[in-house]
Amino acid sequence: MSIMQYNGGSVIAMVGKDCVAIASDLRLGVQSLSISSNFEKIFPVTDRLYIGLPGLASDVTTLREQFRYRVNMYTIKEEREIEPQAFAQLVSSTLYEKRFGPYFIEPVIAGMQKTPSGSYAPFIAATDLIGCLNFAKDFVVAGTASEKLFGVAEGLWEPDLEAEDLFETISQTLLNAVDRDAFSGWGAIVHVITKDKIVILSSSAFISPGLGLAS
Amino acid sequence: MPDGSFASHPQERQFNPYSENGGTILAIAGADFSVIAGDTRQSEGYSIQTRYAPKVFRLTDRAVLAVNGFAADGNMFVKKVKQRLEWYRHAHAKDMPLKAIARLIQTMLYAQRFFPYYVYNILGGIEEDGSGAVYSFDPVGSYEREACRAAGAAQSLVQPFLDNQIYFKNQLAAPNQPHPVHLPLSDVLSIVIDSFTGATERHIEVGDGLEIYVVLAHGRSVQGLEGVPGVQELTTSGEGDRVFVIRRELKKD
Amino acid sequence: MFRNTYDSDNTVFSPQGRLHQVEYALEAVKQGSAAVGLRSKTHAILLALKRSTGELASYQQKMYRIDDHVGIAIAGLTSDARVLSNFMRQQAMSSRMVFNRPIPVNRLVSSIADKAQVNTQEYGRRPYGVGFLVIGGDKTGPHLYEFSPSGNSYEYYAMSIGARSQSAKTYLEKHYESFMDCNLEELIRHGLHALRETLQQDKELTINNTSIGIIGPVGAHEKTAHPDGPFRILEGEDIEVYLKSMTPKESAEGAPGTTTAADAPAGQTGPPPPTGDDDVQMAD
Amino acid sequence: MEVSFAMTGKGYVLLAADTTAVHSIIKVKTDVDKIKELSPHLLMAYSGEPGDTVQFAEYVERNIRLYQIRHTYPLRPPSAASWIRRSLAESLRSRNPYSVNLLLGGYDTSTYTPHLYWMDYLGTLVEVPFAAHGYGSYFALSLLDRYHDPEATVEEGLAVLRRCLDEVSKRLVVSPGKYKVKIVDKDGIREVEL
Amino acid sequence: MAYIGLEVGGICQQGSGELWVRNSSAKRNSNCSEYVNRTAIGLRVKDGIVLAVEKIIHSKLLVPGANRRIQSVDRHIGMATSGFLADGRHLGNRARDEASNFRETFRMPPPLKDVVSRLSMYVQAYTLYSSVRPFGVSTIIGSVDKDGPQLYIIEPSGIAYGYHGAAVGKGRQLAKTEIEKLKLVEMSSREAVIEAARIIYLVHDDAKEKDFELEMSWIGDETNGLHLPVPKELHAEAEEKAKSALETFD
Amino acid sequence: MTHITLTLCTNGQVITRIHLQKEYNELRTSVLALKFKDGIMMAADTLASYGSLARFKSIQRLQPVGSSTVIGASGDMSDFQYIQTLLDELTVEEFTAGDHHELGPAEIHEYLSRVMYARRSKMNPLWNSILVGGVKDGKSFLAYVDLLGTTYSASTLATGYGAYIALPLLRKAVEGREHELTEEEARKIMEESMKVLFYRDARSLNKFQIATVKESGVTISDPIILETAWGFAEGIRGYGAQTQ
Repeated sequence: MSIMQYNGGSVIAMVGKDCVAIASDLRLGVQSLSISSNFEKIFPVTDRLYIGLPGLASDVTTLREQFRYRVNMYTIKEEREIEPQAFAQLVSSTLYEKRFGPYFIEPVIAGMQKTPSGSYAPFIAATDLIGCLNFAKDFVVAGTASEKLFGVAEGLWEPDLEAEDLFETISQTLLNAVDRDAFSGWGAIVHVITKDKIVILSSSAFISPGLGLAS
Repeated sequence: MPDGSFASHPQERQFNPYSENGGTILAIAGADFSVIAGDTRQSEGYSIQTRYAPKVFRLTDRAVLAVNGFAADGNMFVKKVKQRLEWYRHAHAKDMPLKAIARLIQTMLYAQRFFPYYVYNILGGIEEDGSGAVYSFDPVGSYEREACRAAGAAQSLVQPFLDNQIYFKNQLAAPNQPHPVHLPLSDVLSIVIDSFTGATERHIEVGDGLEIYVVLAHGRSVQGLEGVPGVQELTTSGEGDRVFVIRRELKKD
Repeated sequence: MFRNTYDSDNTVFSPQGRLHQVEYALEAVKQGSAAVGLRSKTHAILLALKRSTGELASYQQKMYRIDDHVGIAIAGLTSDARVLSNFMRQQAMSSRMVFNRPIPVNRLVSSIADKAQVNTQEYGRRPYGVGFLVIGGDKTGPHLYEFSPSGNSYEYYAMSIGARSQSAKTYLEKHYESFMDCNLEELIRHGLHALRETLQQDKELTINNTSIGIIGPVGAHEKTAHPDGPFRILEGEDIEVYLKSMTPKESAEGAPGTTTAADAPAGQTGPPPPTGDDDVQMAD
Repeated sequence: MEVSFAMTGKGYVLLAADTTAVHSIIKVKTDVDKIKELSPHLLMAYSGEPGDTVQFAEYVERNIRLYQIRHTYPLRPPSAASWIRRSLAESLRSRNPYSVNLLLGGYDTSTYTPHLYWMDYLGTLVEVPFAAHGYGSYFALSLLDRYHDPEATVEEGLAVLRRCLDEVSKRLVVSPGKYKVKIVDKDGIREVEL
Repeated sequence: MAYIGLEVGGICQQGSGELWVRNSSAKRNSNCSEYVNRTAIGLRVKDGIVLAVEKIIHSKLLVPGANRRIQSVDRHIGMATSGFLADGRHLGNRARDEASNFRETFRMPPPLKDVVSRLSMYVQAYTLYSSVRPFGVSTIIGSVDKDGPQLYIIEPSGIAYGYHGAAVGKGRQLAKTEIEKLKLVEMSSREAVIEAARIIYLVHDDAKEKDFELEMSWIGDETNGLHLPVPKELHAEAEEKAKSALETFD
Repeated sequence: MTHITLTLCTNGQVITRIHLQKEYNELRTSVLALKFKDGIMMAADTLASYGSLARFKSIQRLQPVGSSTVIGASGDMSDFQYIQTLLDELTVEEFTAGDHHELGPAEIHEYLSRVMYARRSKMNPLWNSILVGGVKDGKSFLAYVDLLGTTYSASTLATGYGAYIALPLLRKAVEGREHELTEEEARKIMEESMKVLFYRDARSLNKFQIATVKESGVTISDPIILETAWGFAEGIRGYGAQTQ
């Protein structure tokens, strides 16, 4: 078994109309044994930017702390908030630093990018565990359920979804994908980001009963 | 070898009797119909061997079998199933019922338990009671009847999508409006096409062409098929269940 | 029954160079109810008279499907027919398995003929007690063959075997030149007329005692069937329309009178000609 | 085989660890205390590679103590957990990583809440209502899924713990004989006899 | 019926020591038209072999040309039998097996003499045991192999001789007489076809017997060494000439 | 070349291992085939190598079977020769039947597939990749079968390295134009592809044959020797040892 599957977990991000969403499951396991149903892998970077870190749980925490540190340093030095674009590059270079002894994480980034005109445009990106960036226009996925996420997202996603619809789409995509993945599940959390509001919903808020999710 | 010779460092050539030829199949059962589909690409590694190698086969006027995995095993298996069905016709002067075919397939697969046919089978068709049915099998014959199933290279892409769209998994039904148990044919066809375009988009081994077989129960109208371009009927006798095939192009990259 | 010094086993020639066991086997065929086969440019058909042992019994099956392109009608021992037809099915299937082609009909017929020959030559065996009419279609068109227990097989334009088949043969010989251009319905009518000749005086063809086997494109009265026209057997209600199309016997054009001439050529030493519809007995 | 359990209750955290020291197929000792008292309100049950365990536990113990000496107050449980995790994570990618799994139970005297952390040798850290390490986890976690109550009294908590220990001794081939059980709550740490 | 006491299955020995097999096998030719064909001849000429048989049409319902009586044993070997048709096929199958086995073993086309020697041993074996009867056929087998044109007759007894011209079956005496008149070693295959047709027409007893069909095949330079039916045009020409020769003969 | 290990065991105990070595004469290079207006065309060079040794330089790898089929093989030479004798046996059988039911390319391919699959199922494969092509009854046929019994058909096919180097060229030139291409055009495409193959595949030869099957029958050309020029190699920079 690959180290990428040791703890399990999956993340997906999607683009909507003037909004983005990022969602993950909440499981933490040791191979097939589930340890926790409340292990978050999505972290805020700024008010308009989130990062999801599926992969080895130890590196989830390590990288989260690493990124927090580097973003703080950036903020102090630049005296401004980091933009998603720049952050994606930061993620990429951080991972590539460890090219030959990598962190076992495949980050997913979602945020609202400030445009030259002053408005905000949806931004998503993902990288592999050594920092190869993938800027997608529709959705990005990572983690043990990534194939399933791709499949469902390909079927459900459409361009220009309003925030409510994007929320529904990403939720359905995530839930149906993790239900077919032994290493993901046990609850979910969804973040919908618009230019002026962030909505966070965790599993108990929207999951229908009887799915065998965490109590 | 530095001197360019092979003699001092011979290659061990271990024979592996199996290969994987990509592609994906799926089947969905309706109330009085069944849809069985597969893409037509055959590949090995990163090479596309051909853009048209059928994986879905009409067995009788009421049964269609899709096979996916190692193509040589698959073709041989289908051939053997067809011959067994021919013997059944000789003995009983009628076609074998669907559930009997399902059991036959399990027996034939399990007979090869220790040198298995490396194929995933999905059998679709109409039961004797007129209901649409799908049976899915693993390579050594474990099987069950289901409402829908995907298998093959893009199984993990398609199956959760079908869970959502066919079984309404994770969808809350509106009060007093339970989810339908069976979908109409036109909906099912759209879901099948969406599944394959999705799989083609995200899986390198899926694409080129799509063959959708539709089996209609005896007496059912062709509602849902009319107006579909390029439908071809494959039924051989006039008064039983009916088989149709729809062919579509998929992306070739 | 008359016994002959040279008839007790099949490894002995008679001084006339004949094999009596084989000739007796041919008699077994003549005891079976009649079957008729004929062909046109487009179709080959079989017609057979099914027998029933009594009111309570069903009718004996006379026709077997071998493959989509081959079917047979039998006369004689049904159990022998089953062995041979099964063999033919295996051969047909093996051709499809190995070459993915329908087995050439002539080869199929030869294969059972060769099998039958062995039984005329070796001690401890008996010749098969059954004869076949085989129809088949391939790229050279429809064919009709006769197979007999002697191990012989011939291709014919038309032929009949079984009880009183000579009468049918007489009819066929009289009309065969016209068969080539017949459509399916006309061909079947000819076949029924020929088959009728084999009936006992008080009997007639009914939907219960008649089977029709067809190879060739679907006919006007057929409700179902594949456009390619694979071998199919019509029985019961389906054949009523054909029976109705027959010309009544008295006025039947050119039909030979009410002859029930014996099949065996005069002067032949051997068992007496069959007299009734009795079941075939291995020894009297 | 090493087994350790922990669970939270109303205002306390309960930790239990077996007391055996094993070498090869031999039980060397049966009265080992594998639950370190890191600070007045912080307990740490450790298991893993013999040698690494004690070495690392003492390293943690000294550093937590040092923090208390330097700052006059001890690290609160979340901070302690974070510091220990980082030690393990850094160790993991070093030339000679520690192979130690931990359960960290503490009582936060400023927020009056109990905290329990599950941590493994990879540096995986997660706060949980109950936890286990070793083969015992395969039996205990399902029991705790069913019976754990974060509002349970100490007696109730101990009853649940007993269920876990009983199940292990009943079903686990290599079950340890004795356990040491410790509780941390607002009053500090105390050992409980089962 | 003087022989009865001596008969044991297929082994029937006369007081003189001659195998009874041959006698009774010879007899079958004169009786029982149903499973017999009449005369078969073979000509070995300068550049090839010609085989011809007189095929009795026992029913007018038979499809002309469909029931072939001359068999191919290998690409370059043909055989014609006279006697029981089914026995002839049995022997043909055996001959093909022998040829194929030779090919498998030596990876070359079998010389005729090897096939004949194997086949005649097989035929002979059927005269040895009470459990089998002898073959009711006389066989003419011909080939153009590495040593040029070859022609043999295999008798039911298993005896096999090489010939320049061969005739078996009912009309063999007359046919032999006719063949003996020919200068076979100087003759081309094409000429031989004409002669063969003439002889078959000649030996056929029009008055007493049913209709017949002439079947001919050849091997040689004309066929690229393959055993093939005589082409339609040549066949028609030969038949035409045979018929007119018959008239002059009369 | 392959090592075969025979292991002798008694009661599960390994007594001894005998190591055998089989030297293979390999038909390692490619066979190319395409469909054109009037039939199919197939090409293969005449090399059988022995490891890196070009052992036999005028081996015919294209073989007619009956009057409407041609097969082309790459892989083990002795296995291919065995297949040739099988097919010869088969054609003799068909010939002696003499009933105008000749086996066409589709039937030959099916037969070969059965043979190859049966042998792989015995874990004793015939180590070849074979292309089967032909025309019969107005239908042209082109298909592949290999040591696993895997089969497929397409309007352009290639075995060995040809599947990587020549097939893309063939597909580009042929796909969608199967019914327009003349024999001359087809031959040009074939020669061009063989040339590219020779330049790029180290274990190939600039001597090859082209087989054509049309309704009129099978023709196999005499060996064609390609004119090739290697002068350009001088000017190439950036490969291998020569990096300047």
